[in-house]
Amino acid sequence: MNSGDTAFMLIATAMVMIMTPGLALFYGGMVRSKNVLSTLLQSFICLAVVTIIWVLYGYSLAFGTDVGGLIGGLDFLLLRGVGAETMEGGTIPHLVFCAFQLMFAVITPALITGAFAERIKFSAFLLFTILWTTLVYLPICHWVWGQGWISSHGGLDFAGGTVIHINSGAAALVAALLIGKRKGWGKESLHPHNLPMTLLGAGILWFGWFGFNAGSALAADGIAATAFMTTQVAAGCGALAWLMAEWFYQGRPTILGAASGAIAGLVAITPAAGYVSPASAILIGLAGGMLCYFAVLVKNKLGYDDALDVVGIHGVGGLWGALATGLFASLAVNPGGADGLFFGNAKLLLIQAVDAGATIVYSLIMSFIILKGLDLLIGLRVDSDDEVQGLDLSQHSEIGYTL
Amino acid sequence: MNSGDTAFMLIATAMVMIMTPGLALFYGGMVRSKNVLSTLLQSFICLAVVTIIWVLYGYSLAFGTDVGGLIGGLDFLLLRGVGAETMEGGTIPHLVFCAFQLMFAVITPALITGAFAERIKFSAFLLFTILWTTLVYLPICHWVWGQGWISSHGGLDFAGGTVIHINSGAAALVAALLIGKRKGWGKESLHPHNLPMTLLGAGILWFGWFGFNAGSALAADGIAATAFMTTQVAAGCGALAWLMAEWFYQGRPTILGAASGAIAGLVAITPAAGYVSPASAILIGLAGGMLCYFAVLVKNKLGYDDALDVVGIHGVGGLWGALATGLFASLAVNPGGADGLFFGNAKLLLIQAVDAGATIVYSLIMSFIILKGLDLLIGLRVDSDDEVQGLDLSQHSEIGYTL
Amino acid sequence: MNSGDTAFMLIATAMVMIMTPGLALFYGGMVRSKNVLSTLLQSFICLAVVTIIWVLYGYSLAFGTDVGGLIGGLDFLLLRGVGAETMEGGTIPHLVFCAFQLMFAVITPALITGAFAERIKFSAFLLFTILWTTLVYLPICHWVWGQGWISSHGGLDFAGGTVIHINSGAAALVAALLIGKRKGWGKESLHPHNLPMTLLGAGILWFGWFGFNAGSALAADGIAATAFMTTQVAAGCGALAWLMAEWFYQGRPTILGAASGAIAGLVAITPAAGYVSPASAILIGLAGGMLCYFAVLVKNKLGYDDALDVVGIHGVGGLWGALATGLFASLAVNPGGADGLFFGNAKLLLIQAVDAGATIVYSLIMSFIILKGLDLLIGLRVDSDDEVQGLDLSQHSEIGYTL
Amino acid sequence: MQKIEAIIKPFKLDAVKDALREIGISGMTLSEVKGYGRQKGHTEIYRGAEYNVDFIPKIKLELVVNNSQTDLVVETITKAAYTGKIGDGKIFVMTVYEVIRVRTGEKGADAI
Amino acid sequence: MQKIEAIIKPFKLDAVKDALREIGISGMTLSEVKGYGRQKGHTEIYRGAEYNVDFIPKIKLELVVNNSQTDLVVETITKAAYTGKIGDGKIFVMTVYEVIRVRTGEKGADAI
Amino acid sequence: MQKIEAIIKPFKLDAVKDALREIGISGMTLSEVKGYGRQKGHTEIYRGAEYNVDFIPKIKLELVVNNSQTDLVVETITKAAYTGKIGDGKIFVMTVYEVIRVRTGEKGADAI
Ligand SMILES: Nc1ncnc2c1ncn2[C@@H]1O[C@H](COP(=O)(O)OP(=O)(O)O)[C@@H](O)[C@H]1O
Ligand SMILES: Nc1ncnc2c1ncn2[C@@H]1O[C@H](COP(=O)(O)OP(=O)(O)O)[C@@H](O)[C@H]1O
Ligand SMILES: Nc1ncnc2c1ncn2[C@@H]1O[C@H](COP(=O)(O)OP(=O)(O)O)[C@@H](O)[C@H]1O
Repeated sequence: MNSGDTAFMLIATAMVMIMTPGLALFYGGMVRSKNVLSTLLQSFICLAVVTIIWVLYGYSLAFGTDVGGLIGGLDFLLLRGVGAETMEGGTIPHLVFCAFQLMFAVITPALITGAFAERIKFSAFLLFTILWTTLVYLPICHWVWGQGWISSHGGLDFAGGTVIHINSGAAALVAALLIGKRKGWGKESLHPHNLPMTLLGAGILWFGWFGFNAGSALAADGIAATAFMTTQVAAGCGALAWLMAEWFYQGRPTILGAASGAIAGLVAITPAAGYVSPASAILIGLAGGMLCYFAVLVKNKLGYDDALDVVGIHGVGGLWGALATGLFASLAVNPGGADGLFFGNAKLLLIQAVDAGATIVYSLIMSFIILKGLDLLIGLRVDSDDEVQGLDLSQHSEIGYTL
Repeated sequence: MNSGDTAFMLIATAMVMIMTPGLALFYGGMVRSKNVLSTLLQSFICLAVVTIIWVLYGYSLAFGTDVGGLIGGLDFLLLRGVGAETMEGGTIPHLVFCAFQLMFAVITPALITGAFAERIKFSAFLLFTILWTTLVYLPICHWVWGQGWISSHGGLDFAGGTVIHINSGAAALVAALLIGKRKGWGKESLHPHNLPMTLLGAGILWFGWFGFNAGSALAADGIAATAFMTTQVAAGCGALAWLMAEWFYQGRPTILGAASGAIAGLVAITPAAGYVSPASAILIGLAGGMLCYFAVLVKNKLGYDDALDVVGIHGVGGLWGALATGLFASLAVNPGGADGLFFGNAKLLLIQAVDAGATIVYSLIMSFIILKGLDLLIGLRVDSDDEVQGLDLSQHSEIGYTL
Repeated sequence: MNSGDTAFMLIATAMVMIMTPGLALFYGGMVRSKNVLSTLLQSFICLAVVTIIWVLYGYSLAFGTDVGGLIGGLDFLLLRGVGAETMEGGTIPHLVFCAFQLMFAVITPALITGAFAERIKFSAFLLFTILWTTLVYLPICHWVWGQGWISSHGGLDFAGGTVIHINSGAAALVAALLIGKRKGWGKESLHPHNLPMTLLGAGILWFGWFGFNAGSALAADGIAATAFMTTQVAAGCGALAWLMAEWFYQGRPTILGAASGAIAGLVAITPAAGYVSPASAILIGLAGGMLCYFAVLVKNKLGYDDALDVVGIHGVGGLWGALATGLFASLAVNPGGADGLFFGNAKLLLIQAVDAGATIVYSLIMSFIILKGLDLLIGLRVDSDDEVQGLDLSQHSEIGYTL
Repeated sequence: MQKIEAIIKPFKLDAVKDALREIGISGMTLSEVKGYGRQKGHTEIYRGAEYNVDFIPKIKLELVVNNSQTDLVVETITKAAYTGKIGDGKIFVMTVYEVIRVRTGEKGADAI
Repeated sequence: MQKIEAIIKPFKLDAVKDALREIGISGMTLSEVKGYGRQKGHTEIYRGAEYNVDFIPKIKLELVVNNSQTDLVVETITKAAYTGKIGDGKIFVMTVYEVIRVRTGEKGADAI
Repeated sequence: MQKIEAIIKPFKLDAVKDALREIGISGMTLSEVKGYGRQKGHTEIYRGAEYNVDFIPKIKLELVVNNSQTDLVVETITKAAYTGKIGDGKIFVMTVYEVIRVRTGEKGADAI
């Protein structure tokens, strides 16, 4: 066991954990004040629900002995055999790896909540989270990181662009379409009730993302250093790109734009973080910020109500990141990676596209089945009066503020 | 010196430090808006007052050479001899241990402030904090962690269930009874003014608690890994248990319930964190969340005004944790610990009960003496007009918000 | 490479990063609600702008091969040659050092924003930040830390008292004088709109400052431990000193005072952190809190409108810290440092004064040139109607809250 | 001249404003108020304690108009604010003796 | 019909509401206002600067009632809002010409 | 007695309050309102979508005075609130039949 690596991974895990409350704030500030608590809770409770799933069977299905390239075995049920001793071939306790991966599993369904914010029933949301984590997240996580079929054919996903961002973006698209637009969409203003809260959330996410990306090196080494720097660079470039784009196209640079752009940049660099140089990260970040800005504009045109832009930021940003990894990855940066198109290897781009495509298709279909099923069984959406009153009172009998 | 362990403990110490501002927010969101600043300040200023005490004489009384099993000697006054060199038998600089322990001393009196929130004089609060830290915290800390009488008879308290939670819970009970109910209690609504702030506080506390519990291993090793994972599991289970209990009994799952349950789970796992398996942590967390939920309900029946439920959460949760350690501790998990009742050793449970009992009795009595004395000398409570106006204006000439 | 040191520095870097969002909140809570977003954004966007500068040419100008003691060479443009391998003579990857230093460069211009808050044009602010970072920060950073003329003559600046605090304080003075008072100054109340936000910011700053100061040891060792403890002590003492001073002079201890005092204490200890004992840190912190309190009072008398007291806290606190290092530094604490006046070496005090003086003069002059130039070219200040409406709407078409 | 005060449901504000604009009403003042009446309030739950909140968020519109317009305005608001459920609100009509426009000093009907 | 406007201390709201309910008043509208009068404001301190704030938080109640009820309502509020200290507030009585209930279109006394 | 309601620009509040104090007016109540009129609102932008906000923050002052004071008060407010730009606001004057001071039970002019 290496105490430096272990120290790093323990703290990195805590940093990824606080991303979920950070996300709660990021999203919470963007809804109307009558829905702030429900939005916060939908992220926060993932810390409870997914943790329990993970201990019971989640880690096992994701990282247990591979079964046909599709799913993990039952060897780690209740974390049996996952202990304080070092992992095979690693330098950190097995439990640290398990905890680190848990935090990824927690935040992924939390990301989706942005799509159906302000109108979903809490009961339906809870069941969705349980089913989606089990039937969508765990298999895809196994494919990519748990010796599943994707892991073995050479695709690169440093910190989860596919498993987390593309995956949640695809699910979000289905969710937004199935649950329908918020009442008042296009008529009333549905604008953010507390942008300082959103900025605080963005700050916490940015901070935690260092644990997410650099931590994905699983060691306090040079790869972690590279991932750390590229993360910072892409976040900054994403923020600036979005800000400048809206300054140019709409005449005003906004704070929500800067915060959204930072997240877009962070999403985009996620799969590439440990494989590209800081100079490449500039381009990945700038393009990430710009692409997501346009993706959000397009949504307003297309007219589906992805309330907090999960598709536009995580879906599109994640997809760009996956492909960008196929462009900018370089063996000079990380000998354990591969060269991308710009370094003479066109094949990587293809693999990246296939992996992303497979994830999208699987996630779209399974998310549709789960959400449709729940809608028929118990209904996804609160009734109209409850929506007008707000989810905080109608679902939780609480109000956010009494100032 | 081990740089990995030192790295881990330095960061863990910073993480415990930020728990106090986190607690400030957790509490601050729960009071009425006219008292938000006073509540925030009562936690925040502990970072100042207790730090100074600690350097002057606190660390010495807690960790100086033992005097009769009751208190430490004066060898470390002004931190003389506490330097950059490695501690005997340890792997980290002595000053790191000293700083880590300081953060525990800071948060303990801050926890108590929830009991007398919205009605205590700032001057009385300051004096109470100084006296209580000196006369209650330092001795008990010495007993348990500084070679005092409890440390030597085999009780287990991994990260401070007794010293911190049971202790502050007992003091809170005395404080709530002595200072009396808030004006308007049972008539007006005294509900939280800013639940997003409370959730943010809970998120920060959860994050910091990894430093608190895993850091109590004093090394970046397998025990820290175990403590980390059990912490996460118990927090999640506590949150879910409380949420489900109120959904069942009151028809609504609330966000304050989820946050409170997470804290209850964290409190419960604190003494057990490095001694039990993640599977046991599920039970400890679930029971912790449930027990604390009922303890809070009972308070509403009994009619004392422990404003922010320090007794119900820290007292009851801490007691449950101490006993649970006696049930679930296992040598298989931590060879440096002991087996609990469920692993064939009934004696541990008895020791745990005795230690908890001693702490409760000492804390109750001394807290009563201090608070009664202060009440007679300068009065604990602001006058009625000041209470109506709010402590922020009457004690601090400031207001929280001008939105 | 040392994995413990690397782990420590990676996390410390992330902690310094989150100081900038923390500063955003600290400042954001102090302005009127119509300017909260513009204030937040001015800090936040430094994370973008300065990061890009840093990668393009900033790191190179600061840390490239020295040219005449004044500036670094162009060897590290686009971070060429700054990679995952260990730095010469160090124990961490070169990129980690580069990232750590980047975070310092980010927060310095963000500090200045407090001086011209609530009235600067966003475009003027952006250009100022780019020019000031390039023409003021990078040279001074090179002088002190990059083998420039100050670095070689024996001055001590552990974590940036000169480079960051004195420097930004001097620039802030120029900015406040050049841009003029806020409309309504002295007539309307310009008081803080959200003090809980300010306290949260202070908490995050305090937390991050451990990365800032202890991280400046560049290793997880005893020096880091010393810096950690002195940081905590000075912060606590600063908070208490300011609180007590205003209690004594104005009859009320305030929360803004406690938060401001903590920052004052942190600023004061910054240059001294790894060179002085915790006992000395008590005096540095107490005096820091008191001096800054009086500096702010004096500002109210002198009548320039340094809106959020950058001069009073960072300028005065930083100057005090630089001189205090000349008083309290001790070879017994850090053999790599020097003895100060109180340990028999008067010369150090002189050197400290000279270094501080040079920084002040250079920063005053260059900041004046940049700001005056921008004022003539595009105007620094929004027009009067926009100022009345608030910068959030007039500059960004957004509002902070809809509660 | 008369002052019309209308207490309406908040989510009807846009509809009412648009309807008024269509009949040429271009001046009004609104405030956030809380109403108490036949419409039931709600229950809040905090740490196991339940609070009944009787007061319900409403919007109050104030419009000063010429007497000749009153009936049309009242009718317009009544229609636009209508949902048919309890709590749709009330309209009150009062006399105003004088109206002054600050900017010009105009008085009476000209100032509206 | 008459409109009664009462400016009261915020912490007296529950007492006033309960007293009104007892005499059968079941409709009213309240808003948060700031009052200026004999009652002294307070001083705020920020970074060493002191601000005097003259305006004091108050609650404004508005009730439209039949003329016959006015005296009783005024008396009830006066009693329930009373503390005897400066700043207890004021009650103003005005005439209302018409009342309309949005939900039913009812007018006059029926609509109250 | 008469009630004067003045809708003014928020940043003019201090000037108006001081002017009123100078002519001996020592009682008033204010509230935050939103106005709609000739003055243009503003545009907000969120994630690329633009919202037009018509309502503009205003302060509403309410003062009950003796009839003899009305003209002076109106004039004083008109002057102090004046900027000459659109949106300076309106003043409305209404009759009040009765005023009661809660603390003393005084009525009429004595209670103002
Ligand atoms: N007598 C009254 N005086 C003042 N406001 C009233 C009065 N009666 C009702 N209101 C206002 O009208 C709103 C709607 O009244 P309510 O009785 O709930 O329903 P409805 O309008 O359908 O009769 C109340 O919330 C309150 O704000
Ligand atoms: N002439 C007035 N017009 C409108 N409101 C008034 C007037 N005088 C007083 N008020 C309101 O009544 C409140 C109480 O008045 P104040 O003079 O402080 O005490 P008291 O009611 O005991 O005489 C004030 O805060 C203000 O809101
Ligand atoms: N007819 C009206 N009834 C009630 N309030 C009005 C009326 N007309 C204007 N107001 C109020 O007066 C404010 C100023 O009016 P506006 O037409 O913008 O400018 P001006 O006062 O210069 O004519 C509005 O924002 C609104 O609050």
